[in-house]
Amino acid sequence: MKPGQRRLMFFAGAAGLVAFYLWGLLGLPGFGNYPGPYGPAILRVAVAQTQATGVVSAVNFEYRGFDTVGEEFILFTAAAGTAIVLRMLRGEGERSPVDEARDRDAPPTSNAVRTIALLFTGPVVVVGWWLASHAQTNPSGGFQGGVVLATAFILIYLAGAFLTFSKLSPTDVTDAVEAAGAGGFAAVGLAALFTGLPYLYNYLPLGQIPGAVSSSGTIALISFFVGLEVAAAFLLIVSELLEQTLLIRHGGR
Amino acid sequence: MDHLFALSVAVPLLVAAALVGVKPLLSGRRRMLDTVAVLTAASVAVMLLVIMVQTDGGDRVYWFAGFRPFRGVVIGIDFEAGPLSAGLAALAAVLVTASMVFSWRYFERVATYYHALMLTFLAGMTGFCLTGDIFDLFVWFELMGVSAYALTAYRPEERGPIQGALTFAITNSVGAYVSLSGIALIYGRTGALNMAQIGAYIGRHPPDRLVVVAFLLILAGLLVKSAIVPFHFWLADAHAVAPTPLCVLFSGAMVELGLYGIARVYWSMFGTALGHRAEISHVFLTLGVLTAVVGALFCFRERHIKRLLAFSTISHAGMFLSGIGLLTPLGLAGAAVYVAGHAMVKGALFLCTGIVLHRLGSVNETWLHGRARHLRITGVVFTLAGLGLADLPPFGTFLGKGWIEDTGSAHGMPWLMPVFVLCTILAGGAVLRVAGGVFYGLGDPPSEDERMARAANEETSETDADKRRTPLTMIIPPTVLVALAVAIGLTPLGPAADAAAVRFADQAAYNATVLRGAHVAHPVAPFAAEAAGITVSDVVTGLVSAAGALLLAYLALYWRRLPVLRRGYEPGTGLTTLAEGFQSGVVNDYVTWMVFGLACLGGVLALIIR
Amino acid sequence: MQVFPFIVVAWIIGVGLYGIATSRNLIHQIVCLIVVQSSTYVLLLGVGYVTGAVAPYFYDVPVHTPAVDPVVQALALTDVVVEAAVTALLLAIAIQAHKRFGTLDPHELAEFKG
Amino acid sequence: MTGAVVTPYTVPAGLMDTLQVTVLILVAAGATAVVLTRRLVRQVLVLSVYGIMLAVLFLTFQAPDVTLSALTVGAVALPIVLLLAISKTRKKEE
Repeated sequence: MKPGQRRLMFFAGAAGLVAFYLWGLLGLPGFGNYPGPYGPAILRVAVAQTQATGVVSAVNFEYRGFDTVGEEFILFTAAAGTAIVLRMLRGEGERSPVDEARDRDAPPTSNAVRTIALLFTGPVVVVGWWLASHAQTNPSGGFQGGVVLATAFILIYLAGAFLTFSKLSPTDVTDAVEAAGAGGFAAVGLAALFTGLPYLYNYLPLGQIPGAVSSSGTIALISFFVGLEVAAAFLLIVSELLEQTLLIRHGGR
Repeated sequence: MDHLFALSVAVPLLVAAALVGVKPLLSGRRRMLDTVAVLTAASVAVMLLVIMVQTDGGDRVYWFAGFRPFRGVVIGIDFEAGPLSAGLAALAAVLVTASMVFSWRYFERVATYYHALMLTFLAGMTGFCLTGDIFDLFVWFELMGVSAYALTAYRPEERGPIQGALTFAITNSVGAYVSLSGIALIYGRTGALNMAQIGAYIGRHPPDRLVVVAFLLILAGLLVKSAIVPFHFWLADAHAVAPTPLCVLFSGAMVELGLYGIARVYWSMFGTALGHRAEISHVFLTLGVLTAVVGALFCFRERHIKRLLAFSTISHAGMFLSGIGLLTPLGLAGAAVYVAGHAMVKGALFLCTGIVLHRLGSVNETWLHGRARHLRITGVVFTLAGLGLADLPPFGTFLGKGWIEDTGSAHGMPWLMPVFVLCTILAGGAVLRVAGGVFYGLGDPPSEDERMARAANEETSETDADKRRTPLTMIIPPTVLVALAVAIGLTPLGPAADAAAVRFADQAAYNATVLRGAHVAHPVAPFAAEAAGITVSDVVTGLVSAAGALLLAYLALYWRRLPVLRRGYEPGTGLTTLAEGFQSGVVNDYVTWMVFGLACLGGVLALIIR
Repeated sequence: MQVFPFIVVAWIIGVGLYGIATSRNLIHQIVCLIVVQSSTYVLLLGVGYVTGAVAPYFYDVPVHTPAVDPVVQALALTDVVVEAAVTALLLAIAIQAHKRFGTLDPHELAEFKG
Repeated sequence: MTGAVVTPYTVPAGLMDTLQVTVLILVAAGATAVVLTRRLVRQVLVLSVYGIMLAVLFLTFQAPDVTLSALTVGAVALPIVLLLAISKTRKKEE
């Protein structure tokens, strides 16, 4: 198709599709009138059943925990896929066909950036850790915590050279952590089967006080594994991308 | 044990994680890696087959974390398995096993990631088949998708894969997000994600615009995945470039899973609510027949063997959709058996193509003409599978197609049979033309099409093993698959398949099973079970298709030597320019077609149900 | 106000699809895909909203205070992860494409169709 | 629980409506801006701003959890990955 034809066809189709979609959307109960019954049913039982005051985490890691297993493995697969696609395979020569960054040197990082980045690293680790370990109480959880933790490593990268970064996150170790995170989640669920309980059954003691850090049984444990998996997966993706960038830069010298 | 439900997904996932986790220990221990992965896939296949047999007497439900529904309100996630869903998942697991055995010697330098991704792909397919929750369906759909995109882009040292992986990933992602919008829409109305609960809720009210819109939007992703015209463009690009063992899974299982999703969504959720059975059936049939014809025509003009097989898959997907779209149990049973038979023969064809690629380094039909004579066993297997694709009895394919045609005739659509026979002849003829030309050197090589030749020659060998012989691990899987295709045709599947289909199509029974834990062995179906057996007409149409395909292959190979045809034009040239226009390879075009197709379908559905 | 959020949802998905259909650069196209997906978050959270209700956290409010639907929030969280994963993988493929063919234009890439 | 419990602080309905409408308009405009920005680096910055707007919208939708994710992913993680990808594919002319 020529761009003109395509544009015409797209506008005809999109006008129809958006109109059709809107037609359906207007059949929803108005905004702010969520009818239930799923949400109210969960809200009624969640705190009592799980001792977790963060109901979203309870849904994510318990009621719909199996979704989250799939979700973690989507991330796991994406990290592995990124590695597969970007990793140098045999036959891919030292020279890539398009070495467009040949005459461009990486700008040196200024000392100010280094210092600031290093100063931030500590607090960022603390925040990430706090988020990953408070899924059951506050709006937080392994996912957000994991991303924040991974950011800490990127700050280290900003502060120093790639060398430091790759020393801190050798791919094999990152892989292992990622696998431990994703696999650990699946295994926590599996452990229930050995006692005849259904997959992902919350078999740990729930604690007495709703909202305490030690409450909620497997929810907190799963959140921890998710934090591991997310941090490692994100780190893996970033380091694969960095490796590509850096290899080109070094090749240009 | 019902825990098999959870294990069939959790085990491949855990093994995938473990393989990546201990990656450094496995470097240089390729055989161990292969063994673990093959055993895992095979054990999943066994588990699913057990589930399939166990559910023969009635569907079973598994509640994750033990959250059972309370007064019809579901707060957890369930797996619901019947013979059809478990059977399809088992089929996928068998194909994964076969293609992993095949890659034993095929890829010499694959790393751990290849095995891990194959296992997550398998887990995604299993979860997709078994789940009873619409959002969970989306999650496994995405896991399947992400694994498949990565595996398609697996050989980045070559030119092709990247482009095919990109069109594949972008079109399928757009489809998935449109589906998710549909899920959110239906959730906003019903406040439920469990398919049975949604079906029960919307079934109590007359259909309105929201239900219609949600139905089409949810179908969008599934239509893209199952390569229905005009959402099919990505499939040929992706197949042409994906590693051959993966093509087996794409053609044999992934496309069919999309169709299964359509059937599941229709019968578990929207069937009762939408009503208008005849009109909706017509919409499905129109799409199905259009897809079957377009796929068959494109298949015949193709010279790149993997693309040729991919277009044949599109044609078959159209026939499967027609079977489902008849909206009767026998049509569904026919589609199910047809899917199983097709998966076996198509898998065998792809694997044989892989052997040719391994030994001769090309998939260009013209170049290969007569050059594969020494691959005797491969030639025999390929030819047999080609005959199976042309629906020769007793391959399982003739049975399934026969039932679909019988149902069509019984419901006032006798034209379905000739159309199907024609499509089968075109696709089967193309494959048999390849078989005769490449493996036996019959007739003249087809004329060179410049673009096709360029594309096909770029497909250099994927392997680096010793090319002088075909390893046993490469020839056994296709042979076994062809044998299984015959076994499907010879087993008296009729009553069991029909009973399973009747249960699948009975929304009331599904609701009772999931929401009230009822054990429904013999539901009061809205349909009477139709007699499913091997009729004379099934055998005759099968024979006619196969004979027609052979004749067409003969004509295609010898047409230059036949006085009558000599002055005729090259078969299929008229299509070439048209095809170039449609199959442009530009992802923007494909997405535009999707939007346009959805708008048209939306218009039609809106007119039907107002 | 009853329907305004949903009109915005339809607008976002339409704009995102427009971007994908007209884009001449893969990375731009991938970002447009992110926009398409962002419409689903807005829709999910929009359908689960309850006027005047609190967030579903009972750390410092009594347990039976009316709250908005926690389920859609869990779904949106899953959705965010899926988005991040798919985007990363697509970018990796796009980088490879650029490395092989020296272009990110879908039209030029189509020339290299397998 | 006794009377000592603090009643949850709620924003008056009219104010909440106004806030939500404003943010929704900003989000719609943001999405449009992301799509129409054809220069890559600038587009990533716009995307980052769009991520922040979405986060604010989710806050007004009473979804603090999703807000946090939208911030970490939409405004930080994705832009980082995108910028890396762009720097990898940057053409020479810059």
